[in-house]
Amino acid sequence: MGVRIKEFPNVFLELPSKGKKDLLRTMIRIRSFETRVEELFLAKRIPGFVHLYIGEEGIATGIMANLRKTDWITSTHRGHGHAIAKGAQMNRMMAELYGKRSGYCKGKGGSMHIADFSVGMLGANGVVGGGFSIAVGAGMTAWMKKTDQVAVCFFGDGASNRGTFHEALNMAAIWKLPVLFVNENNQYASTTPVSYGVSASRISDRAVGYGIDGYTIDGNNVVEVYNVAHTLIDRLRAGKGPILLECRTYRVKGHYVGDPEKYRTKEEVKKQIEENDPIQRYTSYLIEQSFLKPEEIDALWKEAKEEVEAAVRYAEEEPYPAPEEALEDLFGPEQEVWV
Amino acid sequence: MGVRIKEFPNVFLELPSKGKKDLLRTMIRIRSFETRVEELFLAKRIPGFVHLYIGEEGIATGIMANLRKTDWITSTHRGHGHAIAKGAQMNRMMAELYGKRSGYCKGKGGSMHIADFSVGMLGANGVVGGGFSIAVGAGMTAWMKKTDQVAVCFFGDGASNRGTFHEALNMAAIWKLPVLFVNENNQYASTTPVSYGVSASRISDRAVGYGIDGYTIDGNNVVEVYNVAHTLIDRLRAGKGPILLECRTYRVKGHYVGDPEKYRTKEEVKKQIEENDPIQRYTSYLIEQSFLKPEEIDALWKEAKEEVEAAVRYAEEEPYPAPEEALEDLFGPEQEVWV
Amino acid sequence: MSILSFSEATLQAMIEEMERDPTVFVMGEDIARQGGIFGQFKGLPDRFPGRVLDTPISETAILGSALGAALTGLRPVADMHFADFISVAYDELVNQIAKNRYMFGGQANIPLVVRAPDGIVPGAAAQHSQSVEGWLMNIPGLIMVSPSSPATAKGLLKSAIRSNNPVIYFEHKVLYPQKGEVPDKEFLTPIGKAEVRRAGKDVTIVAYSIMVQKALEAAQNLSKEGIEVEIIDLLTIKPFDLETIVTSTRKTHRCVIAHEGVVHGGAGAEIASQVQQEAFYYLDAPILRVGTKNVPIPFSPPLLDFVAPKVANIEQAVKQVLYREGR
Amino acid sequence: MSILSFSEATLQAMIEEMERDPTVFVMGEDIARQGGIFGQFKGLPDRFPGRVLDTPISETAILGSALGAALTGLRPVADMHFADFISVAYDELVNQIAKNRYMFGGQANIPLVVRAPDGIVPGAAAQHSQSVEGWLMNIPGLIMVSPSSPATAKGLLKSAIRSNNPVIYFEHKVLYPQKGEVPDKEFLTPIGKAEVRRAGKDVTIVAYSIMVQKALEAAQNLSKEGIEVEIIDLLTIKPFDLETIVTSTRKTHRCVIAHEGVVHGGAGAEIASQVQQEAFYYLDAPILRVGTKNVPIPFSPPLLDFVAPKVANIEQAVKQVLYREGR
Ligand SMILES: Cc1ncc(C[n+]2csc(CCOP(=O)(O)OP(=O)(O)O)c2C)c(N)n1
Ligand SMILES: Cc1ncc(C[n+]2csc(CCOP(=O)(O)OP(=O)(O)O)c2C)c(N)n1
Ligand SMILES: [Mg+2]
Ligand SMILES: [Mg+2]
Repeated sequence: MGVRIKEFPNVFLELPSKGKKDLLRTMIRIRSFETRVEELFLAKRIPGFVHLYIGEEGIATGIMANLRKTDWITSTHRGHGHAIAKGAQMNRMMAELYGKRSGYCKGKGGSMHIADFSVGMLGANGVVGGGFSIAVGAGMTAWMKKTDQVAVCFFGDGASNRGTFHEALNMAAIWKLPVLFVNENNQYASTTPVSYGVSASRISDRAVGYGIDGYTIDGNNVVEVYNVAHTLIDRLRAGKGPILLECRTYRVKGHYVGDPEKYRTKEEVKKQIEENDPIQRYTSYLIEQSFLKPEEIDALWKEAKEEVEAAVRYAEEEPYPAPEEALEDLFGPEQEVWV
Repeated sequence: MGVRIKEFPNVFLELPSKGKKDLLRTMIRIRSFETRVEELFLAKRIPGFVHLYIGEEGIATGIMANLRKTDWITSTHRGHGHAIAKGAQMNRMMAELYGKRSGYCKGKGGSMHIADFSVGMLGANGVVGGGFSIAVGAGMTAWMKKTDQVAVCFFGDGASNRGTFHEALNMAAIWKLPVLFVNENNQYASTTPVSYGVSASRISDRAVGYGIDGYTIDGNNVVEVYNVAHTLIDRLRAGKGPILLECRTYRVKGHYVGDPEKYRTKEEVKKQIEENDPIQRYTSYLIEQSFLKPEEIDALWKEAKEEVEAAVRYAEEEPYPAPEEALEDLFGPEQEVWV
Repeated sequence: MSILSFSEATLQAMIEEMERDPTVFVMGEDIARQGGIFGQFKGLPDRFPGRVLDTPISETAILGSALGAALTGLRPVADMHFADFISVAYDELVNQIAKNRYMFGGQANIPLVVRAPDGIVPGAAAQHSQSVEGWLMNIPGLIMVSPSSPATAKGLLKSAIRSNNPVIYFEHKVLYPQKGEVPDKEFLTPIGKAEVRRAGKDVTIVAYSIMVQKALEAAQNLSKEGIEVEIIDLLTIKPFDLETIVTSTRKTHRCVIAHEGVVHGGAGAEIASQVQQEAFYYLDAPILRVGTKNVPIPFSPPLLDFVAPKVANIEQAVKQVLYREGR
Repeated sequence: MSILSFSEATLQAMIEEMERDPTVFVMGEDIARQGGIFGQFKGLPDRFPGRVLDTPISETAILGSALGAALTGLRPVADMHFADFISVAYDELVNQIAKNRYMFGGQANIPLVVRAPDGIVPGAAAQHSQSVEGWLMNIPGLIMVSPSSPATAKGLLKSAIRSNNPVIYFEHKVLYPQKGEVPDKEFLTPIGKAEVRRAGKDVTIVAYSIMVQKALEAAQNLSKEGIEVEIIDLLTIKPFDLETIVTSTRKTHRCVIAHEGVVHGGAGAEIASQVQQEAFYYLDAPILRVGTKNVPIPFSPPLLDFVAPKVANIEQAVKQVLYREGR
């Protein structure tokens, strides 16, 4: 899958083995969190809409391993994975999904608006393509304050057809802002295949229109994502301007939990699960290369499960906000300008 | 000027000499109309904002010579030239600029909203980039009704940064709609040079993002515009899908009549007027090639001047709409559905 | 009479109008391959090949091309997926579609329908729960309708499609599966005309969409306390049927307006303003409005419950204008 | 006191605030190279290199990036060129900027100003003449202000920039060259507070922006006929100062609301609705609204004159609520 770019040979950078393990840990934590969220949603413990990132964990994980806490990301409606990889805590995330007061958004946002500004996760967004220009704005802050922070904008294949994509990439390009636009091409925008909705043969081709570099890589190979992001983010920090990175992946779950999925065959999905799961692929790699032992990997799954269960307990036990709290948080505190 | 595309050698198609003369006539008519409009505006006979097309006539003329009355165009705030070339009458145009009842829009639109739907001129637009998707819709009509009509969307270099550009081109591309997107790259968007505002080195490069063909040509060479448009519009009628055509030109007048023009030097403008005027260039060519005699050319100018003066007289004499007519034309007639 | 859900009723309307007029077509996101997120387009693409179009996520192109198609001889129905996303193509709606006919002196008609699923769904939060007619009340050139029953859902959609002018058709997401009686014979529900859903002498309630149903529920409760409200189902939000409202209010001397959208700057503001003007001498109490409190829609159930307008809020407002209870 | 034009007053405000706080910057189309189409940014780029940014014609990116910048530590001022083009970035404004703080539970403040030149300029027609506060009255989370004098132009802009919340600053295009007194000492005009511009006992006129001036002119004419109006300059349109309006209306027993935007669904609708509620027992006549008639702004002078609100319309409305003349 994916078109290999020669510039990025598929070699693993010399991370200490802890780094290698961390990549796997993050993917497993995301998967464990979401698998549980799916169950909880079906059990009606979680209200609203839930969009799962299962099968796409390689992207958030590989990118975020190259970011600092002070860097920023903008996310999509499918934001759990981005939040976890950027450093958000599962318990406060789960509390938010439950609509509890101690959730990241005090229960006001839910799954579709998960956010943890304290780690630079500037929010999931219910408007497809709503995040492009927010990331550009974060890039402007780094630019104007002359820091080496970067902003990463995650977006779907469907989102690449929004006009906001165009305006944001052009603006980032003319000012050479440190923004990495990471396309998560999971082959579908809800029911619509990318081959139908996106006129370009590769979404990364759209980079040409902004005079910037565009790459297409295998988003389910976390090694490749990590390596490419490493190089690209270094370029961003050096002030070389924005980059468009298309990561090919596949949405193995429905668009949202409950999706009847009439737009594709079960076989198509099955094949992807069996052959292209980013966690399985990375696990095999680590074992083949003897980087990790099967017991170590089992331990990661166990750890993650415990973390998730603790988060569920936390979310279950925490109180709901009081009804009148619905009227809070609309405006920030003012000092001198309000009467 | 402009980057030549090999595919379009600069040979004049075998038009009968009337066709050659018609191209010149159209350019002269546009120029004469606008030169007079400028005077009238400065003399405060015409209210509102006026954006002149002077120096860019080669584009509308060369394109429209390949269109039929049943084809459609969408225009910009700079629409006089498009209207004349598409077949609108000067007197009703002038009446509109004066705000008279017999103007094309009954005085409701003025210069910025000049339109003549009866010849397929679907309107100038005060919103930059407002016309892209309207042209796509016209293309949809041809597509769904299976006619060989085409739609041409004129737009500026500045407009190519609107998100509407992106959404419209993608939509036209996925459905292979017969829409020619004609970029009039006149080097400036109001005060902003194209080199600053547009990240792509050529606007036609943006075609890559939609998997369609893009070309950059010399818009001030009406021969080139005519020839290229001839080929491309044939392709559209054959159902080959949309095309992006960048025509390089230069806005020799201010952005609007009254523009202080602090963003460029007088020399820059002077050089363009002297060396790159589309009418002068075509006139020289016709004379050099002995296609037309100087007297014939003089006659065209004279004819055009008379037509313009007649239009001015018409506009001066026609009545204003009655005040209460301001409440008309909001809704079209209804038959059965309204109480 | 048949018993149909709102989805089925709108589907019937689409089928009838698409059969009647070959220039009618529909486009929007995710409507063809899966029949619409609420099943409201189920089977339509097979029935009308090439006339039910899935679009990219490109709302400006959807509404803008609908305008272009309308100007050149088609009758487009554009689906907005969620009314909340009207925001994304707001320019196409307010500066292009609404102004085109006027600005160009009536050169073309614009037979165009925008279908906009709106309203609160529990847990859908701030960007998927809005009723947005308040965004559009200030725009001359737009017509807005919203049904309250499967029958009006069908009749209004048919009228909207036959109208020669741009009509926004707001359909409440929660109502799609709800069933009700729909006449078997063909019918249109006229645009611009309200219907009195319940006669009463004490208070006039003006409502539309789901709030008509909540008002009817409130009416039953109130009736037990001896209060008889008259319920006006607006059906057309813009231009609304002032005459019917004023006639009723002059009779009851009291008026409560209920809609699901945010109260501040909502459609109710314009209605209240006109009613106080036209029924001033008849009013025995201020006109009250019931709607969502002045915040975005929150996610958490208790918060949502607090801000969303409920049957009890209508009852309370009715009592308030009757001075039955303190504020 | 100095005599300054509106442009100069806003320029002073920008200079003072940009000097005071290095995180303040401004971006928009055609503001740097030529100092803004109304000269309102003249000289600013030289004074603050790198902090006055010309943008491409990309309104969604302008407002969206302003939000991103505000969330990450800057205080952006985004210029919309013409208020009419708020339409183009409406989603960024209503679904992102307005909802961000609430939806994310107050994680960040959003110190962001949108400057929006609005109002009728003769001949500018349907897409360059609008006053669009009516598009935004229904959006919780936005603040809207509009000055009526050079002094309030300066004071309100400074307050808007210092505010920790999104403020839309509407500045009337016709007023830019108009001059008036501005205090030399630094000052802020508080947000949320109206000012009584003229005391009077007979009728309360609520107005803002250019209509304050028209109301003052009407007041002079009316005074000759023995009618003394009280004029309230709203300054903040949302949230407006209900208390000041109600206090005055309870005194005069009559209220006329004047704004330049279209009457139907305009800001006046919300104001009238709240005033009739809070001053019901004191009102001796219905509340009337003066504004643009219910059509887009036409180009031709006699048509424009017919639809635009004029001094005479205010006078007429005042007389009407005083029952001095038939309708
Ligand atoms: C502006 C807008 N239009 C439509 C929608 C409805 N919608 C939600 S998700 C989605 C598909 C998004 O596809 P893609 O960008 O590929 O992301 P993915 O879901 O595949 O991760 C759509 C159409 C929306 N939320 N916002
Ligand atoms: C959406 C929008 N933004 C801004 C403007 C203000 N404006 C009018 S013309 C113009 C420049 C247009 O440049 P370009 O597209 O290159 O066309 P040109 O004027 O050069 O023909 C601008 C910024 C507008 N009318 N519409
Ligand atoms: Mg996708
Ligand atoms: Mg230009």
